[in-house]
Amino acid sequence: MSIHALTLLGILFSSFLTGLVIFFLKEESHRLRTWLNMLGAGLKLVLVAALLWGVHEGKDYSWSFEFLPGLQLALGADANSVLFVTLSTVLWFWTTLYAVGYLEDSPHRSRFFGFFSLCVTATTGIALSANLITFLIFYELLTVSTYPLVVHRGTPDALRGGRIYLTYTLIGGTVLLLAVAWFSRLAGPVAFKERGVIEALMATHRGELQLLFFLFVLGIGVKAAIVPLHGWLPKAMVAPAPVSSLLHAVAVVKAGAFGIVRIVYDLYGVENAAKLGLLPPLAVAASVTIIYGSVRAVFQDELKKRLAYSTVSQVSYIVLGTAILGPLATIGGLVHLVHQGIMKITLFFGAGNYAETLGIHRVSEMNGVGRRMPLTTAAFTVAALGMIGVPPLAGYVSKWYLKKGAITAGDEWVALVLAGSSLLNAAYFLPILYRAWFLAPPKTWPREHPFGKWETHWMLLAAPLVTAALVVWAGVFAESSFSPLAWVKLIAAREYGP
Amino acid sequence: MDREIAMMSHVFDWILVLLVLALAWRSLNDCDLFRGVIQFIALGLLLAVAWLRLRAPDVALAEAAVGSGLTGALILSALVRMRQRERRGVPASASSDTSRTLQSGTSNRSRVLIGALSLALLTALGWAVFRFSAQSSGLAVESLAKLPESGVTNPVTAVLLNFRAYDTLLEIGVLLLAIVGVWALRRGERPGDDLRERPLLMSLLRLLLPVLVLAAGYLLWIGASAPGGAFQGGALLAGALVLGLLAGLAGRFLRRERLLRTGLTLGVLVFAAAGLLALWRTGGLLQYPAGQGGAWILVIEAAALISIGLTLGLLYLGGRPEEEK
Amino acid sequence: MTASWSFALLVLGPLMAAALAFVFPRRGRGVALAAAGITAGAWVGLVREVMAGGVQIQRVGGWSAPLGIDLRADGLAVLMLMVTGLISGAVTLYSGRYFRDAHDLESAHRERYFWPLFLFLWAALNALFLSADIFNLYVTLELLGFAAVALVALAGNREALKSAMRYLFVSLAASLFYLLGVALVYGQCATVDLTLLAAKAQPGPTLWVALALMTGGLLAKAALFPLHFWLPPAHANAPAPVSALLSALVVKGAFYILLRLWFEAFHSLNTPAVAQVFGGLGAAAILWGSANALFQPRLKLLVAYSTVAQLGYLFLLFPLAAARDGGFLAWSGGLIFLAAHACAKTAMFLTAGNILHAAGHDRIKDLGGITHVPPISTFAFGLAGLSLIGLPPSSGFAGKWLLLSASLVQGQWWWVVVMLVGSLLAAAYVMRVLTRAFTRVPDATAPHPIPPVMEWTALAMAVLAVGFGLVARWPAELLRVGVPWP
Amino acid sequence: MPDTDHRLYLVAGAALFAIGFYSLVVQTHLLRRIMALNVMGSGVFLVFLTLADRTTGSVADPVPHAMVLTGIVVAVCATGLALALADRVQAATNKVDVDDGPDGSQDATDAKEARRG
Amino acid sequence: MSDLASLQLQLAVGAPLAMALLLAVRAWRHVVLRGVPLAAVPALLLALAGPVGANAALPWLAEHPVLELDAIGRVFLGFTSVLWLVSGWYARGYLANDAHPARFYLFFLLAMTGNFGLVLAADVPTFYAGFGLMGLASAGLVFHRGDAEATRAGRIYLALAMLGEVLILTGLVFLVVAGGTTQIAELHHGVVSRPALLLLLAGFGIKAGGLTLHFWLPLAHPAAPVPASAVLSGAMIKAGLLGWIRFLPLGEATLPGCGFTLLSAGLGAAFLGTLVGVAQTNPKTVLAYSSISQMGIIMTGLGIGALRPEAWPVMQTAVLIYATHHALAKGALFLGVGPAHAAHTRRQRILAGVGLLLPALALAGAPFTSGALAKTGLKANIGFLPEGWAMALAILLPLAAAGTTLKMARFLWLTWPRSGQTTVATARGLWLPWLFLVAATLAGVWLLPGALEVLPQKLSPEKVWDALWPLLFGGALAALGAWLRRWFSGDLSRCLPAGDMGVLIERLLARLHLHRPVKDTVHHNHGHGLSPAHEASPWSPRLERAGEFLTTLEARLRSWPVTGALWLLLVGLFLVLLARAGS
Repeated sequence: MSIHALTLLGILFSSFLTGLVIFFLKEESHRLRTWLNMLGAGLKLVLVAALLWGVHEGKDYSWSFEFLPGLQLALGADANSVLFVTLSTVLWFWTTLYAVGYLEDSPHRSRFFGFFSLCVTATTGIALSANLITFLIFYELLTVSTYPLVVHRGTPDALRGGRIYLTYTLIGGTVLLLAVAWFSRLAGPVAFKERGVIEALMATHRGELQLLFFLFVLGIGVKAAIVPLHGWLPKAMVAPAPVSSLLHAVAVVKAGAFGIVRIVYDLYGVENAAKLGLLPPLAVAASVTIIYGSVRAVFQDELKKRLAYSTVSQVSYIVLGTAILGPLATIGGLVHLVHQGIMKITLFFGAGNYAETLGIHRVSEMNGVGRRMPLTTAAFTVAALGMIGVPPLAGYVSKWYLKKGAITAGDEWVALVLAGSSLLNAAYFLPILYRAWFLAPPKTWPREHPFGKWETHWMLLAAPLVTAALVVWAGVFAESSFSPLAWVKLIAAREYGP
Repeated sequence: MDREIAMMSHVFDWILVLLVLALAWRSLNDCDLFRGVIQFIALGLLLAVAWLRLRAPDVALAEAAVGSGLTGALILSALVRMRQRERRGVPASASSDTSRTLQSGTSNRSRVLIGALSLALLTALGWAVFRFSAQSSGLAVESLAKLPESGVTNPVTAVLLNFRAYDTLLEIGVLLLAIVGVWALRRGERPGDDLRERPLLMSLLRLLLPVLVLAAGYLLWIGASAPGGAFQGGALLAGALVLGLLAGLAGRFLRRERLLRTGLTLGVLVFAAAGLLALWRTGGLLQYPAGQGGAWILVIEAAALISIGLTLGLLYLGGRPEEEK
Repeated sequence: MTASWSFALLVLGPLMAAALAFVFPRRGRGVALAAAGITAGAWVGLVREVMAGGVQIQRVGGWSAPLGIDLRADGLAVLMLMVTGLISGAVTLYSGRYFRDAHDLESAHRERYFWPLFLFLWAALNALFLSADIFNLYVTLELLGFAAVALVALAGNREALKSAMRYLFVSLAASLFYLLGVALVYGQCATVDLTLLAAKAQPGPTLWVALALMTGGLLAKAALFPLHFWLPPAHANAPAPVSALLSALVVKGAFYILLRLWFEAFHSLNTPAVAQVFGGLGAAAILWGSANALFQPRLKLLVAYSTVAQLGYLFLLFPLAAARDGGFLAWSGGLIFLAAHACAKTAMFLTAGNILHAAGHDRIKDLGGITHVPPISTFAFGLAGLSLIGLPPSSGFAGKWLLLSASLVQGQWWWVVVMLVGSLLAAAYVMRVLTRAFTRVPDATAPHPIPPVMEWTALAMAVLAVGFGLVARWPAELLRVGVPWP
Repeated sequence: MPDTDHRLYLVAGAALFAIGFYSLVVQTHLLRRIMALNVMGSGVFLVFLTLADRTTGSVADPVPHAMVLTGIVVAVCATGLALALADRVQAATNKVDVDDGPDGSQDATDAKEARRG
Repeated sequence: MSDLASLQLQLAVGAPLAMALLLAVRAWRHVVLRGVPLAAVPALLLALAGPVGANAALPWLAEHPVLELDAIGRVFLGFTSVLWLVSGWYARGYLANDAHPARFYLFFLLAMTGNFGLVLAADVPTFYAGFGLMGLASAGLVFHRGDAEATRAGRIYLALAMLGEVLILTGLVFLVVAGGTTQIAELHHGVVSRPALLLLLAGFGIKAGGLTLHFWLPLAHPAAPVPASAVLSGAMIKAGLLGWIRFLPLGEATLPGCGFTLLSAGLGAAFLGTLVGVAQTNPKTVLAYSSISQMGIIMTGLGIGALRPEAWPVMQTAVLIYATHHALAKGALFLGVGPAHAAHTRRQRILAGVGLLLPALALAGAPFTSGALAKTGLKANIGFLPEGWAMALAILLPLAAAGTTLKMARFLWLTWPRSGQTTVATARGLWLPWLFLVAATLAGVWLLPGALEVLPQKLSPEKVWDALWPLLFGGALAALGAWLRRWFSGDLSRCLPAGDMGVLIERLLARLHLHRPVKDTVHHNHGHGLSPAHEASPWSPRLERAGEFLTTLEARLRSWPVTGALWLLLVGLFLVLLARAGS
């Protein structure tokens, strides 16, 4: 068990063990629980940093354990997984901080933080999984660990949302299980490799591989909220804010997108996928999702539902990036994986703050909220502008690369789709900003919590500000040597060869 | 000459078989349950005759004593109990009176269906049975060949307590389990009218009980060489116990609960202990040391006799002797 | 040498303990714990022997096969013994506290008679898994049946007694079917030993009828789909530890004998058509059981119907394990699934017991807000549900994965569909209960406190049901010892 | 013993088994069912002993005899347990059958009313 | 040279940005409020004295240079910085008693940063960044007043601005891909593909108020506060023009399609502006429409350049002169509205009148004014056109000039300082910046490098007549209009509302009820309190019935006859299968 394997396991188990311990903590032991949470998150952050540095230096990280004859539970850290694991760890740290502040006096917190840590373990597991079966295992673990979070409040509509979420994800999981079983029958136990593992099969099993790809996308598409399968996402908005931010920005939806990235790049290899003619339909599906998600978002009055639909469309940017052949589009897609994460999490933190401090849930109630909570709204604005793609923020960078990639690859219509969707993004974000800044606040807020000196609980405030700063950093310093974009260029270089 | 004997035995067999089948049908489908039970007991006896006809004396003995005697007694006492409860319970409205009509509760349509299917089952069995070869010695040759090593001369006892001793051990376990199950279920009540007032019957009993016990011992002893053995002895002992219960003589005995429970478990414990001892001595479970087979078997059979007798007797009681503290 | 001691202690240990528990009623729990210790020791010895020296055979009484009875321990038997040991150990711990709780005379009586009956059941199971003689299997089946019926009747309420009576009738009739089959087999082949039968059995009307009768009897005892009617009321109305034993082990005993018959003794008679019929019945059981489980008002009835459904998966073993390529894959998958189901079902029934104990009823509709009640039990139920549905990390998944790959390798894709639909339905009825855990009922009645040992045993079994999947490689190796066909 | 008699007894055994099963299924009264089970048992034992009697030697095959003896003892245990249980059932339900109505409809009503209750 | 110049470049763009950020710090706010006009000074100095060709690279941002000053940039920077300086200065006085000055100045400074950024941009991302920032920030300015009209105008402006930005970004991406580099200078080596051309035309057309894309302009400019509308109409509208100049391959390839669209759109805009502008009652709307027509005229210039690449160098100077002239004149007119309304004393009224008249005349192209200079520049190059077009343009351009004169008359009529005006607003701080701008309008154009050579031809008599007759004709039309006014009192603007096409589009959207009027109703949400866990049956009625069916079926299975039958059937089934297989 080399030091590298230990780092991998450390990353995985730091949140898992804290989660287990928290499960059995009594409800009243706040301090201990907060301490444990922070400790777990901090430890994981340190380990991920070490991993990042290690992979950068080219060290090889891997660990495997044969739990069934011929079946290995394998973890590994290639460039792709490090990107996702860094994103999820950083954002998890801030989400935990936020969640502690948010759930200040609500019941069942031990249960909540237990599942919360489990959920992140599953996400890091997905990120670090080095073969298909491990990916499937953590994929299903994610479904199970997020369900209790979605229904945390226990209200009838939370339960309905949870039920719908489960139906979608379980069916998706079953389809994925079928696909994985079938694929491993074809190609034996499959480890993710840089340019895919199916060269040998290309000649003989064309039809089968195409059908399998459809099954994979169907299975993972549920979590990546591709249009026909996205129904659960808006419904899952009944969850408390830290959960929805986790779901949308870091865990579930990202796991779906990352899954598709894995399938296209590390299982099929993007050239093989193109040869099989799989990319155009995926691109079409992603585009349909982008447009549909944005259009639906425009008409949602509930803030979190609007953000949910915006996530539906934003995640499909990543899928679109993967669906277009060429390093530029890949860079665009993958860097959007990070950017969308930090932007969306800021928006949800903001939404959470508004709900928690002022008790407002609807866009129509957000008049003059900028005056009452200037800092949160500032963060919200930065993230919203980023989402629209206003330079020099993060969103612009990824859209820029996506468009360049699309055009170099020759499908102009994708550029138009992106243009259209940026417009729609503006259509549903700018009214919010307008209301926040330009309209006068109402006399009394629905349920106002005074939080003393700061506009809201310091934890609730710190998180969005930090992530907003991240948004600006990822955008402005995109070209510098140490930024998500730089790392993604490294990935693209490895994927597409010298 | 032997041709007439063969013809006579052939007729006898036919008569016996027809009687058995008629009794079986009538006992189960007779409209009056009491008459059915009586016919059931008669069926048991006729079967004992059939076992004799098929050269199985040991089994005939057991069948007569246990198969029809004890089972018949059990069912009769159960019938009486049920009728009393019915009369005490809901008068005549809901529950169907066991004695009156043959209200079997299943519609005719399904009766015909089941009848047809049973016939089909019968034909299938017939088809299979007809294919059997007339002569087949089965394991007779091996068992007779190994009889001398078994320590007993009666082949059935040899099989029961040596060759397939493991079966018998488990079977005695079943016996103990049955009595434990019955005690878990019910509290046994003493049989109703106390026979003590009837001097004639009591004097008969006082004479009969010692003879029965003696006969049981004899059967145990003779089992090693001739038809008999623990089960048959046990059955007699049970008969004695039942008579004792009926006569109300066994009251004192029933109150000594710890003794009763030890008696019941004696068979299993001794047999298992013997098995382990044999394993320790010879390295094989229930493998009696060479030459001592007979003695070991006798010890085991004695313990089994007591347990079987007590168990079968107390089964008649139908429940725990009396309220525990 | 130690193998024969293991054989002896595995059977006689619990048997003698049962007798002692009957003689000394008040010290039943102690005797049971001692028996558990002895059995565990014996099992470890046996496993070491089997792993080292392959199939162990013990000629009881020193007589060789046709005349005497052989006890045999191959991979399959050892795995079944392990499962029995684990479940019985957990039930011993659980029942120690379960019966002591109520202080009235009735429950004291129940506790006194629970221990002997339970130890008889354990002895019967051990004897059944070790025996290689079909008549001896009859005796063990009877021992098992009587103990199970008596335990079900122990609950004492109206429903329990009626279901116990019905169970007794079915059990006795099934045993007689089986015995008639044994008689015909003995008449034809003059031996009742499994290994010898494998050599002697040639196709012929007698053996066909005999095998049909035996299979009919055993299917009734294993409660496969059309003949499952007695199981749900019996398992639902019995006391919680008893239902766990019944669902996890007793019904598996009959299935084990069917495996021995069809894959060892009469494998020459086994044909693809027959295997497909078994698979068909299994599939019907899965769908029928799960569908019914969705609409059951009571939690224990739901879990009982789930047993009917999950048994269906085991019978998928017949069509899949018979084939040459991927056969062993299905064989090990099916049996790992059997073990996973046993652990998961035990956890579920023990949790149901806890919930019944705490909430006073187990009507699913009114179980709202059970989080105030036993959080650990809810968590255990959730974990067990995970394994039942077959979600990845759990052992249920490992079993299903092997069955899935086997059916894909052999191209029998319809079993894949059945299995996946079954998992989804399982998810539906498990979630039906779990969502109750999250409903927030404002006026949840104060829960009756549950003794911790009862909760922790349920959780331990649930964790085993999930964790077992991670070490599934070892049982797969174990099953390779003495696998019925090359 | 000419083999015709064996076939006669074998068929008789099969007939007993069939009659027993028929009555077990058709009759609803608990005692009748218990007797039906005993009759089925006797049928099996008849088949067993007839097969044992086909030996050429003077003594029949002792192994089936032992098996039948065990069978008889098990049968009587079964009867004892069944009768005790039947008595408890009658005490609890005041009925002498466990069929709950002609075609088991009783249970359906139980289930429905339970679901509504 | 390089680091000083690059410092100047960075300062030009950085200064307004730094001040905008400082605004956020409450302590520094009042300092910034006073120093707003200074933000434009570095840019003005750079424009006047900056060395051409200087470039600045921000290492941490990107390797290649980000900002660069070239000839075109200098001209644009010139008038833009002047306008921003004057407006900033004017705004200090204008917003003395405004409710949210800090918010206005924040957007004002951000828009200024964006504007300078896009003018000085050396590579495409910076250009687009500046363009985007300016677009959004200026929307803030439009929204500033906050009343219903400002909100409506702001929303439309924002929608169009976003559409423009998106089109431009896509177009730019095409260019970058074709050109292989993001440096604007080297962009034109590759041929510009059709979609890119279309996108750029439409994108910048929106900003520059192209024919069918102009309807946001007459709504937005008047709705914004005066200094903002001055900058909007003067400087920001020119960004579209700069975009065309930078990115269209004018002078390198003949672009027939593009050329003709520009020509026809330009002329159409000119006449539409006049037609609708005259009917308006709000003076700022009239000015807005005059901007549309002026930009139309400039577009014709670009059209000529696109059709005749060889004519482009000359045309370019003419266009630049015209743009500068229009920016300054329009700015002056917009700023003049304030003082004109607030003129009390007679002296003030005369001053205001003269102040308004001079830029109006210049705009109308009166001889010896910058307008005349610009117009002659344009007319001189008509010769390059194919004959049909040359003829048409020769007639239409003077008519357009006449139209402008008509609009100027209308504007002066509406804003002429009448005696007895009692307005509360004391235009104390407004006069000086306004007058400075008027002076710049008169003198400024002549400072442009190419302007002086044109001067000699100006003085010949026929040139003077050419410039004069459209003026007279326009004046005659104005007199006729004023005379008719007495009989015909209806308000024309009702049938020709401001924002013409925009109104049509709004009605269309309303019918599709896509465009929800802003609802301010506050719904009280039921909060996430404990709604009673009413236990609706978890199953839909259909499933309930299925449940019933299943239970009855299960119960029937439970009966003995059925079980017995099934049992025997099962045994029979296995027997048959075994037999069939065995035989």
